[in-house]
Amino acid sequence: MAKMTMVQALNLALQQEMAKDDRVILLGEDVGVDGGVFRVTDGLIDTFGKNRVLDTPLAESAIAGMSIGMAIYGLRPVCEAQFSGFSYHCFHQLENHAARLRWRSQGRLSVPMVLRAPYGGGVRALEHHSESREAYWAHTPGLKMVIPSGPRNARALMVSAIRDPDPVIFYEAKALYRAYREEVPEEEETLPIGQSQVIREGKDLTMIAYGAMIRPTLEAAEELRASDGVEAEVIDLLTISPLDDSLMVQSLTKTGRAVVVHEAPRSFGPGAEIVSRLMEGAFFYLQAPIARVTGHDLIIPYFSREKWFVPSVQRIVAAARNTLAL
Amino acid sequence: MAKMTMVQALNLALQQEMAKDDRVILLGEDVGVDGGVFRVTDGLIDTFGKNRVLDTPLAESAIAGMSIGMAIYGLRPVCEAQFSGFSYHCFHQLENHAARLRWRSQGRLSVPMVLRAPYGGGVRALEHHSESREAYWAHTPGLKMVIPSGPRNARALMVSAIRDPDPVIFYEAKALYRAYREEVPEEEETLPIGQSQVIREGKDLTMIAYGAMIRPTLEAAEELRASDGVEAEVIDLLTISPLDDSLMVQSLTKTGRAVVVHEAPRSFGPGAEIVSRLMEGAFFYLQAPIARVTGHDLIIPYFSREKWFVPSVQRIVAAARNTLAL
Amino acid sequence: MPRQNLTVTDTIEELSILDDLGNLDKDLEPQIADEQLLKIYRTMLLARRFDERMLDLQRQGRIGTFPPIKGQEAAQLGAIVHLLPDDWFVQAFREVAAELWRGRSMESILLYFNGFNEGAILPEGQRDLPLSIPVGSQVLHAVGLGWAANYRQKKEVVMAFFGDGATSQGDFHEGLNFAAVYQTPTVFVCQNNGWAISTTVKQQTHTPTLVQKALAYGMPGIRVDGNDILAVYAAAGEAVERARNGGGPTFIECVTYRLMMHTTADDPKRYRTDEEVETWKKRDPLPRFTNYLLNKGTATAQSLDDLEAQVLQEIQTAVERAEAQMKELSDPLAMFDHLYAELPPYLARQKSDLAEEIAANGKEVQHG
Amino acid sequence: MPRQNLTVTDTIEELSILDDLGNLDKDLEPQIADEQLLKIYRTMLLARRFDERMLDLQRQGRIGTFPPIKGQEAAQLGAIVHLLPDDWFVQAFREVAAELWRGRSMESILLYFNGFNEGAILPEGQRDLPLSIPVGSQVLHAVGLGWAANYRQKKEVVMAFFGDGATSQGDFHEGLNFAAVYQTPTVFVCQNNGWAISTTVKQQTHTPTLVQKALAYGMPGIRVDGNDILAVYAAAGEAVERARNGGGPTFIECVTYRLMMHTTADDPKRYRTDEEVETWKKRDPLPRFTNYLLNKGTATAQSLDDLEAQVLQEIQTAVERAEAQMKELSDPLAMFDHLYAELPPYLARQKSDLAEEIAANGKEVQHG
Ligand SMILES: Cc1ncc(C[n+]2csc(CCOP(=O)(O)OP(=O)(O)O)c2C)c(N)n1
Ligand SMILES: Cc1ncc(C[n+]2csc(CCOP(=O)(O)OP(=O)(O)O)c2C)c(N)n1
Ligand SMILES: [Mg+2]
Ligand SMILES: [Mg+2]
Repeated sequence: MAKMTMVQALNLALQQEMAKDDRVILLGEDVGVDGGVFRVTDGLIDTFGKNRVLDTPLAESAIAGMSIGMAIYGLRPVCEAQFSGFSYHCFHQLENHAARLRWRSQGRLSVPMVLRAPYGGGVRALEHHSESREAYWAHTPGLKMVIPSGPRNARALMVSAIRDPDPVIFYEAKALYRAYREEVPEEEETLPIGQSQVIREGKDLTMIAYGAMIRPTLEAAEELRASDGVEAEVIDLLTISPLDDSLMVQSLTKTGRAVVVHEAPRSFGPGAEIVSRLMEGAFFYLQAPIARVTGHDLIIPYFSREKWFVPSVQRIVAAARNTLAL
Repeated sequence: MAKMTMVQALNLALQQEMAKDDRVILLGEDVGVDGGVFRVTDGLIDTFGKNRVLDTPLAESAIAGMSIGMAIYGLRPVCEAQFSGFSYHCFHQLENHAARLRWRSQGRLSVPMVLRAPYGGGVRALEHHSESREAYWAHTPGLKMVIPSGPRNARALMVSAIRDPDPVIFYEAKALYRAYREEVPEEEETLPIGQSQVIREGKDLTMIAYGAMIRPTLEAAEELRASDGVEAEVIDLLTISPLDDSLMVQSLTKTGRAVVVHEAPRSFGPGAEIVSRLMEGAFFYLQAPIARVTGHDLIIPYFSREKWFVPSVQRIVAAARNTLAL
Repeated sequence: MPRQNLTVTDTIEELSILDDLGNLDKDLEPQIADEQLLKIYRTMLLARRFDERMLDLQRQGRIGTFPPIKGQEAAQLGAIVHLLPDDWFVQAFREVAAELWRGRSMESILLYFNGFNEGAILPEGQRDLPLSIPVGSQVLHAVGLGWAANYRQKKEVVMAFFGDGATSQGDFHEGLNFAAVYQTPTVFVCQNNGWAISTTVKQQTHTPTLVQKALAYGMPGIRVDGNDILAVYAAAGEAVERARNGGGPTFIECVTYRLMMHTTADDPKRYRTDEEVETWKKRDPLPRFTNYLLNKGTATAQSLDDLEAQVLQEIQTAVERAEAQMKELSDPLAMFDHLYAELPPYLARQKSDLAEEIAANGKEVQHG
Repeated sequence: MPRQNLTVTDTIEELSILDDLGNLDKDLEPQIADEQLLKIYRTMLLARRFDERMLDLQRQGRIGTFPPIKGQEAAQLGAIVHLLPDDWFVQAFREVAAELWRGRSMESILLYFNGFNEGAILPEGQRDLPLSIPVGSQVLHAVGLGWAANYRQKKEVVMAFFGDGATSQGDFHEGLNFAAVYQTPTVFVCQNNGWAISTTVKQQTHTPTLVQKALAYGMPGIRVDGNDILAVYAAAGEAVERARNGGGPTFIECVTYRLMMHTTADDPKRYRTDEEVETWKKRDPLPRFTNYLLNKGTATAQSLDDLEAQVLQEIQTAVERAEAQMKELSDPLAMFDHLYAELPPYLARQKSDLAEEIAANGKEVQHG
């Protein structure tokens, strides 16, 4: 197994799926010759040619809308919004069409496409380049919303997303692109979309996070063990929608206390749904209010202040202690 | 006081504000000569002329983007998306610009615009004409999201929205447009944006709803009194964002039980945020899990099946009894 | 340079063959076999009568809102008849004549407009997309389909329909630009029917024609009398051939007119005069086509009467079948089918909750 | 009709006055007062040196990512200098030369690109919009501003800048269409710098020019050598006059070149050759302008040396001031200011939570 960054792991997934399946087509702004502004598609145009990797004109609605047409035809387009902050330009194409066509045609037609987009803070980027608004997609019936948390699951989930029969919005945390390397097997690996994972076992507290928030959450869990002797169970959602609430509810029946962590603004954010599912699934086990550790209900500030917007290890630990009445 | 439908009440609000303030400009598809497809702007082009009421070309992004420019200049544009299902075409203009400009310019510039859109089911409409996706806007910091529940508060909130210094998304329930008439005073009336109202007092159960869901919720409350002797308190949100959680939390500390009702799909919907605020604000008073009575996590079906998607009095009563362990 | 006018290389054209006074330009007359002519005529007549019948049904509350096509039959049929079974038909929402030609059943159309999702089901393998109500949005799907056909090296053509109003949408611009950049085999058929609900074309754009917008994409364009079945046929035939032979996309502006309301929920008296409608009635494509066939000897008064009777009978049968079907289609739980290939657990829970609700309340629920 | 070519009424032109070999077309030379010429030149030089300095600062990690403008100064200044204080300047994100002309301070530019919201604050009452990073989106704001100016019967002009890539966006299309329909006093300045990050103009559109897109809107268009300050000046002058006198919008395509990387995060070697860059360096607008002034006798080698020294000193002072300011601007709570005119209760709670967090952790927090 080779040690890879998330960028390399995603590149591997794309490269292998393209080699295996000539229905897989990449398209987007600068995904070809430039290899994508983060190099996720690096080298793929050399391997597969201009007919498999399209450097499109600058128009997100067309990129998504054209992908819908390709998918209807029977191809497997993987298109890119250069940053999630520019994916709203094609929101109507996804909501009005991609999310609905299977249902509208009662199964005759389908839209097996993937929309990739880098999201979140942590790379000192310009405005509109650091948002985390996965809830927009998660609240849209007919779409699937996936966010990996590291190189290995990013690779496996990307393969699954490409093979998924329905449209998948695939957010990639910029903060993780090159943050660390992880063993990624050369041989094929997939992960089921719609299933979360327990990535740390514990009996005292349930911590739920995803994407770039997994690392600070795990660090917070370590800190809680070290300084408070608390054993926190950590759940990585991996798929935001369809949301898998089974593991989190199970865990809560054991721990009675939970903290939900995300980078998105709090109000009407993903954490609210998680809180509601937990309350619906395990109300009588709850020993304390479920804490939401999130970005503020603000536009993410320019990068000099960003670290005070994105949840920090300290913010998570403080919320956990509060929940544990420590 | 004249008895008016919501359509007439909204028309009155627009007419009076336009007469009072020449900064108020209406624009949208068919809002002029046709008076809007629901007649909300009926007659205004005759009163105020083509220069105050613009029948625009068919392009929502331009309607919103042009409104942003007008608002920056110092006007008070009130633009329309003919149906909320087509407002996604301008989502990027609202999120990228309208929601941010005051903050970006640190108060130098602002975007006092209103985006009106009919939403929700109940009028046997075609596809894309019956959605209820207010959560998209409510999750967007910098925007305000308002949904009136009747002729009188629709009129008052529209006046407040037009005068509001920040961008307001104003959803109008098609199901209420002509559902009933209500006394609406000729003289000016406003309602503060960001404040909910207790519209029915009770000690046993807190019911939270807004827009078209207020009527079935009130009927359910009556039914609960009649058949179960339950006194339900009903809160009308009126503003979805910024969400006023004070009254609902207060009420819950009294009742210990709550039901949240909306037409939008459940997952990642407005109800999730309300549940979370209640749990954060009154956890130790909770005697039962908070129930969410909502649309299903589906695209709203074509109208022959619509009544089984939108929450009914029966669905609300059943959920309430469940919450009350009756 | 230093200062000179720029001349644009692409040319745009205008075409009319059979004018509203019945004058025929023999040199331009396309050669169409009698059989095909009659098949086209039959579909035009069927579409016309079906449209009229749907209006009655809607007024009687037997179906919901729908957009009448009366007056636009030639613009649709002159173009669609060039498609082969493996070609793709991408519609807006006012293409019933084209849909009937492609073989969509009147039953399914009635189901659709009476609020049954089953009405959107297409025959297996049929290369048509369902209605696209969001104006202009379908243009992009046609480009994607065309790109895919090229990628598969199939000689398939994609025909996309949209209205004059759609040309103002960003998706129209992005779509035509992509089509030209990728030289997709896409024929863009704009039904310029004079109105976008209450909005005139003059309010829609500052240009005297819509076809000249093709110049912004380096795409050939042609503007035809959309009520002249022969002109539409000739222009669309060329465009389809060009597309099929690797010549890329074409923009066709069909100048026609919506003789009825925008939809049955609309009242045109609010925004246009009867005079305008009357003048356009004189340009009605159906009698024009009728006279052409009679003059040509392809049809006789008698044969047309028989045809009329057949068509009405067909419609009557379809209405009866559709109304019978609707009675069978009441199961609300069907709304949970086909959102995803597989039903996720939380949706399965919602489905069983609804099943309980139905069991508890039967067919009766109130919404206040 | 019956079949004929359609001729489009609007004309589009090409213009060049001072070519890259220094040849001047005397007949077309705009008459610009020496004082104004020197002011323009000074701004061009300042913009050039400031751009170079920002690149150093970025490489030293003293500011964040920014988009260099080198090579595009003439395209910006030739146009912007026609605006009066009450006119509106609507920028994209690569218009530092135009911004400096409008009086934005280098300090605020440095603050902005080093991640301080304070860097987006404009002088009170200044009729400029801040950067607009979402490509093409600002075009619509310029139309709304122009409409409002007409509504108020002010003779104000709005100038909107955008790039070649922006012409593919739906917002560009919708914006130019609305501008033409409402005849807004908007001048659309397209800086065609040959590239949209790694994408060429050929990949962006199938048309040989961008200016011909004006024909889709019934708008006059002119294509100028964007590295020729005199040509841009002349074309923009006419457009601004037309707009100011009720003549409506104009589309100007300035053919220029981005000599540096797209942003400091970009590596142009991945997608373009040094040869291409070298040929364009020969067309650099700055030396062209310099020689013009020297030939004209408006400047001397000596006066230009003095100017160079002044400009460098100004930049040095600005950098020092900005870096001092940044030290003062550390308060994270400022992020809660100005989201709404009033801070809603739940945001006030979040603000005090953050205040506690800061108190508890000082400047140190980890993000794993
Ligand atoms: C994106 C979008 N905006 C608004 C509407 C509402 N609407 C339905 S049809 C229509 C007018 C369409 O005009 P045109 O494109 O000329 O087609 P026609 O109705 O004349 O066939 C409008 C505004 C819509 N369906 N989609
Ligand atoms: C809507 C949107 N999509 C993508 C991007 C990412 N992006 C920033 S600049 C750029 C290229 C812009 O090219 P052009 O319009 O020619 O302007 P230039 O950079 O050449 O000045 C892209 C794709 C963006 N900022 N906005
Ligand atoms: Mg039309
Ligand atoms: Mg460029």
